[in-house]
Amino acid sequence: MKILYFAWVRERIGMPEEEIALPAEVSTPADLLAFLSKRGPEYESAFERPEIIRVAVDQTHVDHDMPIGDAREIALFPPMTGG
Amino acid sequence: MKILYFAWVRERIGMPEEEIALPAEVSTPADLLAFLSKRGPEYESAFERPEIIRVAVDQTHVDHDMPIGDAREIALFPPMTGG
Amino acid sequence: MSITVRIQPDDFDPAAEVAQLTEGRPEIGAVVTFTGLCRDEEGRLAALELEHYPGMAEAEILRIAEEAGTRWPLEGITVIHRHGKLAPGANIVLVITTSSHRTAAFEAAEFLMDYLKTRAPFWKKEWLADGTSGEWVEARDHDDTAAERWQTA
Amino acid sequence: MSITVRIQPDDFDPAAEVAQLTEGRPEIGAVVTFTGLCRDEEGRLAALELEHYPGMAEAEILRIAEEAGTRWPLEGITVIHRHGKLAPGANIVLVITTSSHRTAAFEAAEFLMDYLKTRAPFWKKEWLADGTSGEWVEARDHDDTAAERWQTA
Repeated sequence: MKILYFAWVRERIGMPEEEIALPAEVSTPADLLAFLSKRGPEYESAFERPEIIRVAVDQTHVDHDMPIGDAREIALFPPMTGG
Repeated sequence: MKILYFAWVRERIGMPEEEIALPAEVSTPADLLAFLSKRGPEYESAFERPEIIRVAVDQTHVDHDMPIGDAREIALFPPMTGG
Repeated sequence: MSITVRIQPDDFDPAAEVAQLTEGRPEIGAVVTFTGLCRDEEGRLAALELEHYPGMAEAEILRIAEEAGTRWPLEGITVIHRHGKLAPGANIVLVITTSSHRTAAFEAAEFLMDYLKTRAPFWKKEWLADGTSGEWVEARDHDDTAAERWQTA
Repeated sequence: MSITVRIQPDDFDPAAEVAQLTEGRPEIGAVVTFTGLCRDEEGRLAALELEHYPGMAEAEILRIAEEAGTRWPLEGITVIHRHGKLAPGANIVLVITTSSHRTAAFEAAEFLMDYLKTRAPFWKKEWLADGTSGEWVEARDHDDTAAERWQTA
């Protein structure tokens, strides 16, 4: 699965995207955030407040408890500040 | 007193302004409209629905029951449609 | 806050007016413009003729702009209203508001337009596509209702 | 209704974009533009750097614009959002709405801005006047509240 990071999530993790093989038990964004947080201190720091992280599955906003399904890409980022 | 007319009030009366000596009993716009309506059929037609006529005394909107005082000019016109 | 009010027969250039309000003003974060155009009413109209009350038109728009300045934190207001005979597609009115924040700029521009419609001494007469003069445009209740929403108790 | 959405590093020209939406369209009576500018925050900022999610940014703004088109009788919508490092005074975002009637144009422009602020995947980072990179701008509760007012039951 292609995982993308933006803004300070990207800065804390230290890269804009990566390919990660997700275990079968990761079926929602909440699962994904918990799984990634265990990959190391940079991930732990990026996702220390998982509730504020916004998630887009295949470029569409989703809630943390939605099924990921057979997504091509998942993006994780802070609340948006455009406009 | 200088009296000004605009839009269809001007068209019905047939002139944009005139000087009229107002009798002492004309002390409000309501009095003025009643007084003018008696000057002829063109005035009667212009002020047949006095309640919709707007009044400005010295270029400031006023209600029909406000005192005219020692105004320099009074304008009578239909509801505005600018913008 | 700077206020510019102009009543003129000539066309206006919104970009030039925005530049006038914003250049060298890095505290401005939001610019809202409203441009009102002459419609052809599905081909029915050849022109709108705008009559106004010289002197009072400027004074009343200035009063409305000053009122907006007391209600919202604005950096600048520009209002330009044309008069005379205007063809479909022509500019009629321009309102520009600038502020640090977008909500103030939006609300003030709407307020200005609502009050211009109901308090500025302008009247529109229709000229028809067949060359004859048509009716004076009637004031719409909708505009009074729009203006009333800004009234405070 | 025509919708134009562009995400670009380059500046935009509001007058040219308005002309694009209005020329030869005599049914349009109202044009509202919103321009968002980079503020200097009282001299504190040298620049704002705008990061975005390519692909999703365009798609999300298009979804927001289509939603606006279902809610209001609009003739056209243009949204242009810049990215990259922008100096104080620079344009950041442009929203234009056109309609027969002013209320639709105003409300749709406000709706578009409220949703752009809270749903379009852009992030702003501050660059300070001393040349160092500052903080990422934090989302404001105020913007969420502004967006929520458009939600229907």
